[in-house]
Amino acid sequence: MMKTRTEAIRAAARTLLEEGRVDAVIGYVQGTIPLRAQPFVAYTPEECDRFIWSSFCGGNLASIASGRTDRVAVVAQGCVSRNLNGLVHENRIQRENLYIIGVPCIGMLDQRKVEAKLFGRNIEFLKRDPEEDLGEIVVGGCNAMGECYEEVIKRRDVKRDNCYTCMHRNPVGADTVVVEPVSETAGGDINAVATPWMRFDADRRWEEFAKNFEDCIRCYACRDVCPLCYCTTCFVDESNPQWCGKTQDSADVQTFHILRAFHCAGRCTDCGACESACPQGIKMRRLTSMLEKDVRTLWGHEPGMDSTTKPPLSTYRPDDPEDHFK
Amino acid sequence: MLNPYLPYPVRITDVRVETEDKTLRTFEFEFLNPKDAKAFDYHPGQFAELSIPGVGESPIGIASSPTEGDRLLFTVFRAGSVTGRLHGMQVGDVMGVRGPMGNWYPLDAHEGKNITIIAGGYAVTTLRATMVWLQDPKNRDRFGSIDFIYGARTPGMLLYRDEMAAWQKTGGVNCHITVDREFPGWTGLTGFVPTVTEQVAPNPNNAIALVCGPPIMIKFTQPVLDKCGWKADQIYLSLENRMKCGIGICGRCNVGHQYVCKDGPVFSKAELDQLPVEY
Amino acid sequence: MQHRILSKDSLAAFLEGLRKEHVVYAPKRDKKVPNKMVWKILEPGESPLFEFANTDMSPKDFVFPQSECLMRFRTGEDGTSVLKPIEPEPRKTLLFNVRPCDGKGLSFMDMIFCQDEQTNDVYWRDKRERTLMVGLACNNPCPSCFCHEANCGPHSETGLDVLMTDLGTRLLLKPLTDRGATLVDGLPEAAPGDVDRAEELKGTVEASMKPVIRTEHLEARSLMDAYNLPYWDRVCEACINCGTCTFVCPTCHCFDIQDETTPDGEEGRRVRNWDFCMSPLFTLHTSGHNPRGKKMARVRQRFMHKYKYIPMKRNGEVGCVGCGRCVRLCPVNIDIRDVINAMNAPAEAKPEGQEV
Amino acid sequence: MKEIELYEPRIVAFFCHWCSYGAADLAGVSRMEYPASFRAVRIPCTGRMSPKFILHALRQGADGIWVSGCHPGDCHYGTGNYHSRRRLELLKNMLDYIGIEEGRIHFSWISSAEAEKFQQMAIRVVEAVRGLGPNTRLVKSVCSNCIPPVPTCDTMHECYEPLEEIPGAPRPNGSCCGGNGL
Repeated sequence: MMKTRTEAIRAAARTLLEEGRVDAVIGYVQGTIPLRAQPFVAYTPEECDRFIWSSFCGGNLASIASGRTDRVAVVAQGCVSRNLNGLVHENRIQRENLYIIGVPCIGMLDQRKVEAKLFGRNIEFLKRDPEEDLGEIVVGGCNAMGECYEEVIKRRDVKRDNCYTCMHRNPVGADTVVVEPVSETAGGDINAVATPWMRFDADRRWEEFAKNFEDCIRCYACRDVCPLCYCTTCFVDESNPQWCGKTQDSADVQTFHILRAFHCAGRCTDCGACESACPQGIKMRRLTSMLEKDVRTLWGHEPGMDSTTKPPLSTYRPDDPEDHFK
Repeated sequence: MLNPYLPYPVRITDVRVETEDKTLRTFEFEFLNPKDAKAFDYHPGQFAELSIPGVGESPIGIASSPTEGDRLLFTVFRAGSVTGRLHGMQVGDVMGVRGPMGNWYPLDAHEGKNITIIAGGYAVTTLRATMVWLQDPKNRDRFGSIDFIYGARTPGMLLYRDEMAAWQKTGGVNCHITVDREFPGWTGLTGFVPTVTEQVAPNPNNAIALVCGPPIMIKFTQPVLDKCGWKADQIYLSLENRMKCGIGICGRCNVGHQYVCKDGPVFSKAELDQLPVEY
Repeated sequence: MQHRILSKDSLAAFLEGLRKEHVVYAPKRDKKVPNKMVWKILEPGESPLFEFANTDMSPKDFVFPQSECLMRFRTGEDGTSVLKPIEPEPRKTLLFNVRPCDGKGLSFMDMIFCQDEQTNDVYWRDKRERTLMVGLACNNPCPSCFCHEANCGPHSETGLDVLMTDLGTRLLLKPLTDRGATLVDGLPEAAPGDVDRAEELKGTVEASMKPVIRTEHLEARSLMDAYNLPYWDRVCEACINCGTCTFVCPTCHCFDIQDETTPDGEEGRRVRNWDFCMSPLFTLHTSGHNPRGKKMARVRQRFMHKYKYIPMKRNGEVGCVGCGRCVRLCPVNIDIRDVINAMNAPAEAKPEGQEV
Repeated sequence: MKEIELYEPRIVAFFCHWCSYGAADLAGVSRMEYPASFRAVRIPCTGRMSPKFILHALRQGADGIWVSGCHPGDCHYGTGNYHSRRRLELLKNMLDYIGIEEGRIHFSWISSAEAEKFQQMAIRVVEAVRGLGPNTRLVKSVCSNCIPPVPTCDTMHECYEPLEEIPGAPRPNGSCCGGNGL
């Protein structure tokens, strides 16, 4: 019988540590509440038995591996493996210190969407998740009065936005792939949905943009969870000159989001960690997906497909398009 | 109802360049409103937030002693945006002072004792205040002998040199002023503060020590004091940490459960031994 | 004070009465993010929601806004600029359906913002006294809540002006302060049966909350022992050092003060903004030295502050009300309950050297 | 229409030291007329151009931005303008996408000999921005209406009407919030 992803990850991680090929394995363990998974660094083979794979591994483990100098193995689906490739290119990790445990991914689910479907009810357990694509999950729970429920939810209704249009569900450049590959794309067309505001005029686009980010509380979870954001001092933290005020003024909030997205341009693998991390449910991908679409059209680049190609903004071609230059 | 965030408006009445590299200046302030001067009731060891509208605030130890009357002095090292702007200000300019803040050297609680003061670099400011306070006729007789050990990198980096010379002459205090190395024209002591402390060998009997200086100085002075037989509860240190509110709310200057701005900046060595080294 | 009863049918009229003197806010479902509850003005004709866990953001923002202008200045003709405090807004706010944990949260923060004559935050105090809270007892605590173990509880009354208990078609209102009594004045008095029913509910709900945290060893443990637990090195591995936990927390109160000016520098303001201990900038000295330069030190600070430093300073009161927001919203699911238990666990290893 | 014609836009222009800045000079000494609505900032190379500069200018109230550098292939440093070309193309697309009008941001290649092109470009940039009117987007406002005006009182005490004492209000410490007669 085919091993489940969880079993396969545990086995691979255990072997690596037992054979001494890595010093640590970075993966997920079951979160303390049902629709969450917690990043975890295992240093001993025994700790590997805590690893799991679920539909709520929504962070990005590449950011935990980033900057480490010991030999690490990282459990990585398509997007995370591409981030790791990018980080190798940017010298954040040495390739020889990195072992990618590839996990073909059927897409992550958005806990916000699940919670919205069960609004007002406690979610205490999650079943039938997520080894094969069963097409549905089961969640349930009880209230204080002891009244319980169980509900079947279709996966396709509650997937994370970026997972509908994933272009690389299988890991890229993995050292080992623990289960059979899945179909490479999720079926959705990213180019069709990347720029939802494009059809509006400038005034309306500004309105949509402003509305999209109005709830931001500037906790910087999107920045901190992102494997691309590893600057020692982020531009928002610079004080001399101060590029961006620290208040809740819309101009400050917007400056932060514009520049953060721009700094990731040409390197973003659309992993969706920023949106998963956001406590306010803000859709940062409205900006990053637009930029990545441009990167594809202008320079034909897809981030993280290997660890040697330079990101598009650190290279050039003499015949690059220059529509905006007079 | 007082607004604890509202600085008292003050005018700069004097600016003095203190050191040869011009990184330290002493500013003298007068309050625009006389009633503020009365409200600004402070003790040696306390600090205040120097506040420049449009730039921000910076916590600085008060270099003057309340015994000097209305003279309010701050000696400021040019480091960041507030102190940088302050160094560009001139006599007559108006800015703000918020304070006084924090606790002070517990001199009154140690009446009758000998005092040893050990200072390094520009940390000497609040200890200058203490020295002036101690030498005030009202206070001098309440304490025993006073030893003042102070060191800087070069003679040109010594703060308050003229005053110290005067103290030595008239105040009945023993000043041990040192610079790191031999310098042409320098006839005083040479060597680092810990070495000089070892030579002076302050007697711990019926005495307290006030120590303020860079971490490296404190690190090497401590063993010397230990060797001389000083106990942790005889030694007082003054800490500094990043601050904003200065009144124990905003949360960044804490060392363990103590806020440097409100519970400090003066702590005894015995207290600090029970706290993490987050300063 | 006498309990009152309010039928949900006559709620609209009651709220209309409240609106005469107050701006009434209540938790509503967010339009953009459907699982999110937000504090919004309750418009006339709108009925408040009773079936919800809690808002994603605590109502501390009403008293301690994320960005608050404290002072302003304008450079005068003589070239001097003097800061002047802003004038407070006279409006009164009423928060309807506040969860007891959030009432307790604000009441906890009174202790921080108003400590003594010197530490008396007039901006906090002013808005706090203009904000009334009508609480809604929790009849269905969610699995991430642990208020019953954080000096609070699903029917806790601290900090609220009125506590309402949902009895199905009717609400039982218990006035807790004189202000609260004025609000409910005019409503019919409750029958003893209703009061008993509310007590019974309280018992059922409290019983349904399982014990999850232990703090007895932590209380006895010295500050330095807790500080030097080897556990800190592990918990920080997952943490991304964002500010989510602190910003959603009803008791986190750290802030930053910033000056802003117009491009010509002629006019400006001093603003205070929420700040968070997870940011390296929080403690960074101008010299470049950082007392909490490592991620581990910053993660430790938050939990130590809540469960060791505050209890040491404030007679055992913890800096946490058990609302579970950080548990639900932490991007990497660092669960404060696990951390507390780890802090409470008897030490295995000898304390290691302090971090400098 | 008249009002728009009267309006003088504020434009921040970033000129490469090696070419466009020289072109501005040349246009000047050649007595060519061009509008004076922009403030020139000299940069060592367009490769130095950071998106932060553009956003910072907009935040500070600039109505338009103009970046000009050496023709591709002529960069003093070899490849600076090739790199900035990619960056600025992308940035402009993005700013356009979020609703910063297309006509506010302008880029050009002007060598130090092309005084005439400089003149034409200057006219073109100023007219385009003038046509759009003042920029309100992304502008950081310190003195907007949302913030009350500078008060006249000196102390909080004068600012506040005395607060009513609310005896029942919960005060765990009891000491200062309302107590002590403060």
